[in-house]
Amino acid sequence: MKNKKEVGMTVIVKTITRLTVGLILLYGIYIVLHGHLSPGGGFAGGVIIALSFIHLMLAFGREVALKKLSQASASILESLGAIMFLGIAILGFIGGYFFLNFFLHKGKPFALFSAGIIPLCNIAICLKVGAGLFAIFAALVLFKGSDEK
Amino acid sequence: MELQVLLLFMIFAAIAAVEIEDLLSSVIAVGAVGLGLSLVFLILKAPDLAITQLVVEILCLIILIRATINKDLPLIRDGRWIFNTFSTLLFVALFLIFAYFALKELPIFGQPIMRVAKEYIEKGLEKTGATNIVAAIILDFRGYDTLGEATILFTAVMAVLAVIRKVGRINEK
Amino acid sequence: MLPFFVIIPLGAAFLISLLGKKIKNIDDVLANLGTASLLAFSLYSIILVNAHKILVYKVGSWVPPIGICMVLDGLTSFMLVTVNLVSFVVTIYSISYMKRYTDKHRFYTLFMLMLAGMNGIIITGDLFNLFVFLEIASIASYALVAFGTEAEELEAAFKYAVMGSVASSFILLGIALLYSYTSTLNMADISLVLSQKGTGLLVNFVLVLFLMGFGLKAALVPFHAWLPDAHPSAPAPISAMLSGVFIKTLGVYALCRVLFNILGVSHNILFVLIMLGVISQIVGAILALAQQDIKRMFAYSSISQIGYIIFALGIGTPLAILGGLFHLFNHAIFKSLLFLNSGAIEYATGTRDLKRLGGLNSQLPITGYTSLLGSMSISGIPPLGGFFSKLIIIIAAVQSGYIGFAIIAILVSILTLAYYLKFLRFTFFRKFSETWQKTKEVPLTMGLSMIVLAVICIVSGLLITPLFKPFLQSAVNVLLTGNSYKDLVFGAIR
Amino acid sequence: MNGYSEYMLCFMLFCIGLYCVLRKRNIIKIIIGLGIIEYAVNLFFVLVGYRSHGRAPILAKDQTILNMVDPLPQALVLTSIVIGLAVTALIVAIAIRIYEKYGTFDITKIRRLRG
Repeated sequence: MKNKKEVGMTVIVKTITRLTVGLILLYGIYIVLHGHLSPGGGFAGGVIIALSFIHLMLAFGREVALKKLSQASASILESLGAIMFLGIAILGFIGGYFFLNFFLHKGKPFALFSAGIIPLCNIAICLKVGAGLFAIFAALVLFKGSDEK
Repeated sequence: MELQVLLLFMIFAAIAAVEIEDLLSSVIAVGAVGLGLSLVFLILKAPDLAITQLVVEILCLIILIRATINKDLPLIRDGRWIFNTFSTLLFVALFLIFAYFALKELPIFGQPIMRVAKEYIEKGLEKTGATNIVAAIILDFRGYDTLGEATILFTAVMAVLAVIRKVGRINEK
Repeated sequence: MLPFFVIIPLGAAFLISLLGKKIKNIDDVLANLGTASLLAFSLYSIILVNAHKILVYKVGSWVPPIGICMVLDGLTSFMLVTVNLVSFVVTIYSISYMKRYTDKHRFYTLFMLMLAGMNGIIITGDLFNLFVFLEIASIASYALVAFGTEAEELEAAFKYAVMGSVASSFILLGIALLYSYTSTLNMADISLVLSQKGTGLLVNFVLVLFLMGFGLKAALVPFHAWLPDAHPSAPAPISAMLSGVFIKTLGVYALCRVLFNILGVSHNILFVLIMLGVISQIVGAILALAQQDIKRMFAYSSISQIGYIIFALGIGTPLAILGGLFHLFNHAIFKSLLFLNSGAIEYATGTRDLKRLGGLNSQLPITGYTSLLGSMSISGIPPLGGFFSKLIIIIAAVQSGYIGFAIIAILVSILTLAYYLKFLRFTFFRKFSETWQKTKEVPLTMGLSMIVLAVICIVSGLLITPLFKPFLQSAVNVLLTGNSYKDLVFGAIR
Repeated sequence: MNGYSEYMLCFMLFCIGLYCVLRKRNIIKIIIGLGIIEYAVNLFFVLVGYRSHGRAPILAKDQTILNMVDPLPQALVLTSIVIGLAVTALIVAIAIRIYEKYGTFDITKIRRLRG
């Protein structure tokens, strides 16, 4: 940490981060997609995805992480997730009710593509949660960064 | 039995978190409470919650540590407001005694009434197609709540971004 | 059509946050369109209530104890009209006022989210759903209080956020206890189960928790410490929203719904409400008298007027409830008018200190005369609206035998007149001060919104005339029906 | 007390958090207290829905499960956890700004407002 040029943590941490960050991301996506079959769901998965980016930011410094997902695009993704979720809710009106699970065939139980709107909602929530929490964290860290200088 | 032990562990960790003077240790002690809670959720057969609690706990810890660390904080000692402490303790004690007698009227632990929940368990799969009943509830039966939940997170993001602005007002001149 | 009360503000909020930075002025347009359409919908809801008496909307077509339902009855539509009327005027006002702040689109986003939260609280028929929307509104308001990001504003927001979160925890704990006892979350269903099972100590405990929680949100006196800091710190439109409708929706409306329609009121609880109301009246009025900051004075005045409303509801006779709800409407109108006036004064002169102001009436005629009207209405000068509502409350108190409290209410009303006269004299009608010679009248939209509210102030006395009385009366009836609310809801489902 | 000890322990946790919020002077400690209150309320909700020897509310293939725990409180607590996270994030943001403006986390020194 003494060397100012070196951003982020030590080489060991960086190497391990490089190996694990993809796995964490994948695990988050898995949890989101299987939210209607097994424990987890959009929220937990979204937090895990956000954590993978936060992991990057902690290990490599904020520039690297923000290059992968900038704050502005996180903000846009978040709004998109929110609108998507609201849109799914409004689409229920085609069946006559707000928030109706409008798929007539709910699919086979235990299959990945089943349960009507539930997986779609999970994806929307995941987008929202992941992008939103990353935006919060980036805002807090960036604020602190500018504070120290 | 292990439930009581875990709960006692959480209580001790909470007391530690409240009373330790060093802020970093205090934050870590809260992390212990959160992890204990995650385990308790697992024992209480709530795997969804255990996962969520765990990841949220990690995130909370990171945020709190970012807020507290790197600041040369002077130790803040509580003043000797004896009257204040006494009245707070009195209030807490009264609250606990009142709660003790009120809780007697609840159904005993381990035997919930499950008036509405029966419907979810019996008809959940058939009506929604989801095998995870909790997912079926949060996204279908009570999806409107989850819309509110998602909105809360959105609100929090907007709120943090609004509060963190450097310049709030445009100067007149 | 009921879900639109939530869909419109939510959709507007999401769209504003998405497009606000890219397209100029789209935030003004979207926010004003949103609130205008909400006002239209809420006016239409009066007609619906007249025709059907009660409407239940099943979200996702799930029958209520299983799913969430929305309920439209007299009280709901009354609150919807109040909230959306004030919010519409406030958004018009914000067009010019918020130019002084950075990040206007974020302001509008949070504003619409707060509005969505309030509308959600009002129309929901589910206890946990009420909590969720209460949190949306609260979190948005914490951030809006700190919107100026100056030291005082942050401090006030922190205080407010901590106390608000504790209040929310109390409410959630109460909901958890009720859920364990009744095993359902639908308000009507809880009421049904409670009437079968009987009420004991547990229900009283829940009641205390709710009273603490909602009382904190309503800033009743033992729990009022956050309000005099938080309300003045916010930007003027937000102060108007917070004092005008926010504390009434989150505090008074939610408390009424829970106490009267779900848990059922007993004599003791009503007496507690009366005592809380009377103490709030006295403390708020006395503290307001000592203030030098305009907005702080108004904030303390809000505590005092909330005291009137709670006092009236605590008396519990039909006439008293009528007076209480009527005063709620009036207070929403004139308190938001006064806060908008204080914002206009601050906009024109840059200060809120009574000692430094003076003789502004010739410079700011619109602000001056509208605040004259607002002040006279709140102090109960006939023939303005505030006079009638206070008169009804006092008559009702005398009728039910609370003569001592009625005298206190009259005395507090005189105190109110005193501090509003102080405000008017120091700002507008004192000797002309040289400092403010160059001040200009505020922009058109700000003036327009103040005039609209002042006109409503004048005509709101008409609400108790036979022509408009059904509007108030249907709201009163909902509270009077008490526990048979459940029969109405279940009747509407079938 | 039999059968109610879990509830009482949970309420004690709630009271520790309450004591922390009411009594402590450090902003971070107050945030911690709020967190503990949040945990206690969530825990209480889940305790209320537990059924002795119950199973998790997830269906398995080729099995009919009769003794599931109450799934509704779990769904509600999921929402409540998110609310706790949102509130914590916002309050931490405000606290960081307060630190920047006043240079301290001690609330007795942050008293620019009267009353």
